[in-house]
Amino acid sequence: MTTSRLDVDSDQLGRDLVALVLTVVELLRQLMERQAIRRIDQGDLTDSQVDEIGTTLMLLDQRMAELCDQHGVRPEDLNLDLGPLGTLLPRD
Amino acid sequence: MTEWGLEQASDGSALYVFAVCKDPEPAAFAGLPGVTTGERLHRLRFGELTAIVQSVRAADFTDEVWQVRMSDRDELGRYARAHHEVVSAAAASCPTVPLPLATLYHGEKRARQALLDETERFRAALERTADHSEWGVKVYAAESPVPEPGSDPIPPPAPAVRSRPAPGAGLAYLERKRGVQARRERRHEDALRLAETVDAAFQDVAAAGRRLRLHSPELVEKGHVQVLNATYLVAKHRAAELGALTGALRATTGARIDISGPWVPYSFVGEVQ
Amino acid sequence: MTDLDLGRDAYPVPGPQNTNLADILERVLDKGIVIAGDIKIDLLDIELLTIRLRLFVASVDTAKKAGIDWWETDPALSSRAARNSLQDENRELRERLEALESKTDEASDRR
Amino acid sequence: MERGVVPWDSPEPLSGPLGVPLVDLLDRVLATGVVISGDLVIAIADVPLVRLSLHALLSSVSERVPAPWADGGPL
Repeated sequence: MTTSRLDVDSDQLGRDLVALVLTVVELLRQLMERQAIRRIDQGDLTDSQVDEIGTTLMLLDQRMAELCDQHGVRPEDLNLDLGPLGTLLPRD
Repeated sequence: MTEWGLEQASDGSALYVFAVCKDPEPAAFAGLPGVTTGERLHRLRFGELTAIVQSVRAADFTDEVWQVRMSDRDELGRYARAHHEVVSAAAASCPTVPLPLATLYHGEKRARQALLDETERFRAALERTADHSEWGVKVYAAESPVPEPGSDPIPPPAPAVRSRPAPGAGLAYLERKRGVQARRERRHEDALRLAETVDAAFQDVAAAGRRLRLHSPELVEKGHVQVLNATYLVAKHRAAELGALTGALRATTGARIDISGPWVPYSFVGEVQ
Repeated sequence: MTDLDLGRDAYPVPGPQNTNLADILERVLDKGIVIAGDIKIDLLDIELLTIRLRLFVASVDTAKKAGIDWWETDPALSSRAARNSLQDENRELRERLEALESKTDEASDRR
Repeated sequence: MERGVVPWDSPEPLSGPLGVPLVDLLDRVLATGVVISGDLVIAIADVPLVRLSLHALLSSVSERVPAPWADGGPL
């Protein structure tokens, strides 16, 4: 195996770490959003519950956008390319 | 680490094998450079078949060297084209079974023995691909970004002014997200259906068909997504139908369909499951 | 990409130069006829960390068919199981209560 | 060292769903509900160091797989 030296420059590492954390958060956020939509489709929730869920998800979405802005992370940076498996998040 | 078995050629040479044919015309490939310099391509008879081979410096074709070569796009391209050039020349002169890139043996004796063991499978492959050629078909769908109707992506409000959102805002948000998801899924189903349609049409004309791994998005032109990457074994006398078939499919599906060929039947010489 | 033009005779083979590399690589790197070359190209050989994994993953329905439903029968995990075990406890309590009451009746008759 | 002779072959192309992002796959897995039970042994140089034995039910909440306590209960 050819071994190559991994040279790390710290602020890039910091940004990558933030991006990784945000990626995990974004994955969970999108997963919960899809699960919420499925649950609402079952129709056993009251309108106010649905609205409450929607509002929470919307605020989370906004908060996520703010966090990305603050750390100079573009949304597509959060999307990981998993090679033959495709991507982690939708591309659009 | 190359295993230096007993039968390793004393002069540090190894034998690169390009293809196996019935009785190739030496003139067809003799002048080609092959994968190294200063060594002529020549024939190696084994039983009733003949391999097209080239003697190479073993040190240039070890495991490590190949790994480095594989990671350098230009080097990989150079060796792939050299290999393909020899295989294509042989195929132009007689039915040919191409071997995968980097098939190497320690020497002629070892090669002959290994190839002899496979004679049965070479004969079967030659029979199956005789009078056929391979055609590659790639289908692309336009990747229209899923537009967010109405408001553009929600501008993040300034943290200080964020108050409780109006009631019903949550409902609207969810409806919009549901719409985005539904459109994405529909686009995905359309792509699958398009791939099935084109594949079925070519399977009708072809003797066999195989689906190759889809190209990753970077390789594909901006704004397009590859939905089908397939290759088909088509009898020569039916090759003429492919032009009209491709034209008709382009018209009915509106998708971009690239067809390449005729190829040496690389993808149809393996085991027949 | 040379577009398909069928003017040429049916068995020309496209020169390797004008064919795009991806098409060539997909073919020359393909399994093709599997014969063992003497040199093994080995891209990944990580011996250090071995993860031995024996996992049974099945959808809920298949699991139930296979008789695996611990999440339904485990009171801590499932509300239905919890209710059932509650009902069992109640029944037991009632039975014990009745037994006690009948004993006290006997005692009072004998006095 | 006798090196096993392995034919040169490329892995069969993954015929995974065309371009479906992993998050959608996870969403569908949860919707179907999946049961995972098994053992995981992490060893370094053949010395088993960590053992994880798990029984997990991963599923969306639905009438088929209800939440173990009333909605709004503790997480």
